[in-house]
Amino acid sequence: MGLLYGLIAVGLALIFGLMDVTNFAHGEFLMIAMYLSFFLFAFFAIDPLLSAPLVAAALFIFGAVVYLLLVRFAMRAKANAGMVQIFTTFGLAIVMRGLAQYFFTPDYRSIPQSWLGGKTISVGGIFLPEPQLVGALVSIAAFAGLYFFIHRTDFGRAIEATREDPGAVALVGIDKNRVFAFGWGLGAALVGLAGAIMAVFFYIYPDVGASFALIAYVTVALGGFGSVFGAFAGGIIVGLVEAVTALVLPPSLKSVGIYSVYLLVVFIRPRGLFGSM
Amino acid sequence: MSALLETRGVWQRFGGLVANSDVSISVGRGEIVGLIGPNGAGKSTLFNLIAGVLPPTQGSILFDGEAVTKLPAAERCRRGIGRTFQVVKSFETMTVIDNVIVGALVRTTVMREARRKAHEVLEFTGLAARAHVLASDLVPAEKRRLEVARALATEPKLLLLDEVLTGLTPTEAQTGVALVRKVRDAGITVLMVEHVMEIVMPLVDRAIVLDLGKVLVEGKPADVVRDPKVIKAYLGDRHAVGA
Amino acid sequence: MDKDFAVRRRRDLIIAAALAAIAALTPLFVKDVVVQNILILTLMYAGLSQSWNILSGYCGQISLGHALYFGLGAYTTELLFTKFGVLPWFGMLAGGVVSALIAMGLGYPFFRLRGHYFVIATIVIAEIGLLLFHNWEWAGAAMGITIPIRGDSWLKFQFLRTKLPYFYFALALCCLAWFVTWWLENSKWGFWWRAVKDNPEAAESLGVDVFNSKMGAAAVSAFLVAVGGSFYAQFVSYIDPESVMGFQFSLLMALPAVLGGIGTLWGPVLGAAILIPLTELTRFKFGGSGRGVDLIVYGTLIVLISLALPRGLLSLFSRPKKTGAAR
Amino acid sequence: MTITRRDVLLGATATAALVPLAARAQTTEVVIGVIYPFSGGSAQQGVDAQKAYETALEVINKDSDFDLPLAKGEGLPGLGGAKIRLVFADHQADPQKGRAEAERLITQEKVCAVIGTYQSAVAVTVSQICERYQVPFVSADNSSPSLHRRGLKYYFRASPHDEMYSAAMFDFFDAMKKKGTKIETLSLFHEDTIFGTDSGNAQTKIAGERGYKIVTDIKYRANSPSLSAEVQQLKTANADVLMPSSYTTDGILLVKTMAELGYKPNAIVAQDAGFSEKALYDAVGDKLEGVISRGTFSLDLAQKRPMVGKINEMFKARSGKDFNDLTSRQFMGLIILADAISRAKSTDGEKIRDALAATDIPGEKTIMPWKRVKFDEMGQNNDADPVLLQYVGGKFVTIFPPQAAIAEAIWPMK
Repeated sequence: MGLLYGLIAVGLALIFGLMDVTNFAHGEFLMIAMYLSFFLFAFFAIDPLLSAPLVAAALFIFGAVVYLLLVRFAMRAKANAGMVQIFTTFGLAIVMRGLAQYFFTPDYRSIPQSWLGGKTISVGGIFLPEPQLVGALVSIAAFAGLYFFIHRTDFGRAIEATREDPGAVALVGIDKNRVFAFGWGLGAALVGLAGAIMAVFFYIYPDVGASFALIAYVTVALGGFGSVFGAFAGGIIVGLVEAVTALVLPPSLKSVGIYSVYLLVVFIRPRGLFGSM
Repeated sequence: MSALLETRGVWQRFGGLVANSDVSISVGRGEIVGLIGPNGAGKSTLFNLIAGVLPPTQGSILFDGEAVTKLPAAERCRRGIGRTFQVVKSFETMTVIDNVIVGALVRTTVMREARRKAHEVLEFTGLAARAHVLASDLVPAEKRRLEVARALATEPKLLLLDEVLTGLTPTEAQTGVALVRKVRDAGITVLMVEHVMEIVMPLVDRAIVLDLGKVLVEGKPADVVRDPKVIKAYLGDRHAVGA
Repeated sequence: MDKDFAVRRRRDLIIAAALAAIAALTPLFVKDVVVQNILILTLMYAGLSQSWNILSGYCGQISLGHALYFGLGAYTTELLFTKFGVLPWFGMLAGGVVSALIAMGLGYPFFRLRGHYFVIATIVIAEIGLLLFHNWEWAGAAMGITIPIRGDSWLKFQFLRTKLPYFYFALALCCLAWFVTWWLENSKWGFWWRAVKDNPEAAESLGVDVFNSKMGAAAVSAFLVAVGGSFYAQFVSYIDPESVMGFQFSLLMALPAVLGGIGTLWGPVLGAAILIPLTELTRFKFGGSGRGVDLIVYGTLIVLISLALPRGLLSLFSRPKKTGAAR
Repeated sequence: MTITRRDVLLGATATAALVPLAARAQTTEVVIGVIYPFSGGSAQQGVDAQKAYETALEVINKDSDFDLPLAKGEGLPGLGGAKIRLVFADHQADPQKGRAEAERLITQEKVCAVIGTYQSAVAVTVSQICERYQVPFVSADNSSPSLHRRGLKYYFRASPHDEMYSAAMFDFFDAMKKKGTKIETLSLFHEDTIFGTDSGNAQTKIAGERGYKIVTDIKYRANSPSLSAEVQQLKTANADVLMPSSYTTDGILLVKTMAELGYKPNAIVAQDAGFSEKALYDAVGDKLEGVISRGTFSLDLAQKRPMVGKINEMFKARSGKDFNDLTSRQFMGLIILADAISRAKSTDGEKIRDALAATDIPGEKTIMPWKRVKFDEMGQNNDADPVLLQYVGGKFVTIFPPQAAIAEAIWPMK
């Protein structure tokens, strides 16, 4: 579970860290991704595992479009830029929920049968659910890929550079909007990947994103904004903390454990564990 | 006459980097002192230590005969140290007069009094006509002046100016120089950091040159510019000459 | 120049008094309880948003966790009332004080945080509060507290037959929050807050006690919001954690100020006057459809307003003065 | 059916709000308010409820030959064949909004009764408003026992509450024990809402009285992103019976997580809610073969009472789903309410209340396996016998109580 939080959070971290933009619609991105893989399954019988790249690609386009149509303008705001971003993406989240309810109906959906669903590997008495296992593997792979991408390729460096100094980058001839649209796309694609995997073992309905949004935020902040590695580590920590608190406290309080760890971390390190910004 | 400001053996380390090592300077009452040196000489660090942005790793700072080494910036302001910032930090969403009122409120909590004081300072600094303009709408030179005005409103005994003259057109710089003189004539001691010697030398009574975190030379401006150590330090830093 | 300023402040006060007077008279014409209900909510959110605006708008510490204080106000009042028979009026005060103290207690660690870290910390702390109340058996846990109905009484601030007392209380709350803002705006605190928001470092250099400024703003803001929470509890006469401490309240306090104009005197009132009726009307009109149309309408409006008018709706009416601008 | 709405602002001219609606001389239309969540996390229940009410409306307003009150003939005979019109309102699971909507329905839409609300928390405020305006509130599908114990005059609930349900479960355990099945330990698993807390409390209480041992009692946060830790605890405890009180979302996640962690209890006896939802069985039905859920409705009844099947078909035509525990209660709630209005021969709140209080409908004239519908002084129908259903081969089979059962319980479940 922690690794999946990580994957969701990495997407968020990318958007967040890359452009210092708050995306309150992140949970809704996840919702869309889950619906996509549900419908691909329901109509074309494509297993979520196979459709994951498709979903990721679709979300990539979606993320880029959202940036170009909305966020670009929100970032241009001269006054209260932070608030404008918060409320633009928040409004977007509400609209997406409404649209999902309109088109998909509020019915709870779930993918009943899949290659992974419900299968379990037992290793020395410890049960490892396959979907989560595959999720973890995909997360690690995606993370490794992303890390490589950001630190080893020209385009990745362009993203980093754009974050640090948009003005200077423009001088070198890099189109800020293209880089940011790509960043949003990439962030959304990661969420798409997470959504596709989660569709296997989670239920799907228009409000599903809300369950994850805050956890994703906390995860990113825990790791430190702008740090892809931090988000990943944050995800693992959140997963662990959740499991541990559920043993110590009543399970209904398990989020309290996660939140407390967040507060503790930022009180000691106000920029998160790996934050640099 | 005891010095208004004195630093005694001040050290500042950032990790392995030593920004100031054993810096002891003093500024007398009513002086205009220039703190100069090439890039990375530790001017800004020393400046921040005096203003109270951070405490020195070692050594002590005396102001008006009392140790202020550990005091936070706000308290130093109350004791009479006013400052400006190298990178202008106006309160952008507030009007010019409101910016200055913030400063004036250190000495009074009566709004009417603070407002009157602010107007006075704006007259003094020549910003009166712009009183009701948003700080964000000022041109850079005006923003610099606003910073001085704001600091003056706190009724400082010592005014710390951080590169207020850098980057201005010659005319603007002349107005700035005149303002600094006027400030001193009002009985306020001035310690100004400047990167480019040409601007400050005619203005200051005394110059302190820092290099590599240490005091290199100290003395009358005319003597300082001729000092071979200073010339070497500046020439070693090629970018500085043309700046 | 000074005269201008005094004139403007007096004008604000006169307009406010006139608006309050008009508002106070509306119940003479508006007999419909549904409209009254909307008016009460509008006034309440205007007051809440105005209070939120003190910390987040003026002092620049964006809090999305004010539901915590709202809920604390509601719970303090009702726990004192149902468990100890303390009249809601005292409960209201107690709730305000408790919230202000907690706000200051939280301020110690919180105000070291900047930007998103601070915002998320505020969300998280409200969420923790919500979870704790959800699991606190003595405080009713998930069952909430049903306020026993003892008949109409000013003493118990409880009215079944009429909404007017609630209306006037909401109006008073809104006026109080406005007046406090108006008064503080031209005081040392008001100037300090704005300075802290714009540039804490510069503020510090001018002798502003940055930390205590934030604490002061947090305390005033939390106190007023808690009073609003007490009122809400009396008004709805039933509270459970979700319905007084949910995240939606934090947002509903922020939204009017943001839409109207954050950090301005009139923004929250204007924002609430537009947003709350709009929310209610879209729900009336489209809510029964079960297809989320109300959400689509509501969300779209938020997006459009925040994109088109980043300074808030207020910027439509008054442009910042640029007299004698040199460029 | 069309939903017409008056513009709220125009409504400002409405009559003095505090006077309850005077009976109108010539009534051709009777308006009833229906308050549900139509947006947000439980919007699905609202939409399903809407279909159930529309089905009931069809039965009432049109001529049909079911042996139900008001089915024959058009409209309400007591009011000269007046038709019922429903006005739907969205409370978004917020007690304050529920309250505001109830008030709006009563004062502006002039409804003469209100029915709702799915969430118990909202029923609290809605019933308070109804009490104040002296308009009857029929609590169609709320199961929290605290609701009817507040001494409200205008509150009515025809269906069982959680204590009745839980008692039925333990009756069933007792019966199974007599047959030699080992049932000693129980695991409770309930969400942290009113519903979950009430249910958990009722079960804890009865278990104590009857000597069952509760080995784990897990209260979890509704709509959690993960239930792995919780399921791990259930698995470790490995009680004879797992008793979940969960809504659909958490139900699906619970079952999926159990499968993933390899936890297979001997028996699951669920407190309805999510475990009577089609969505849950669509999602994870294959893992639930043999699950037992309490309920008040069973399609098996169609074998004895053919009209149950026919009405179910009507509902299915609208919603694409079979009646479940919630929708059947909603359907029945409106029938009972309409019957009372017809007998009251008036749309006056107080007269309808009196008529409701006098309700006595024999069980055969309902679509439920109840003995009869008769309210006690607190507005609760104590003769609404719950049933236990077992999910076998893709559908529910009634297994308890014996008089309603058509099959023996399969124990342990597969």
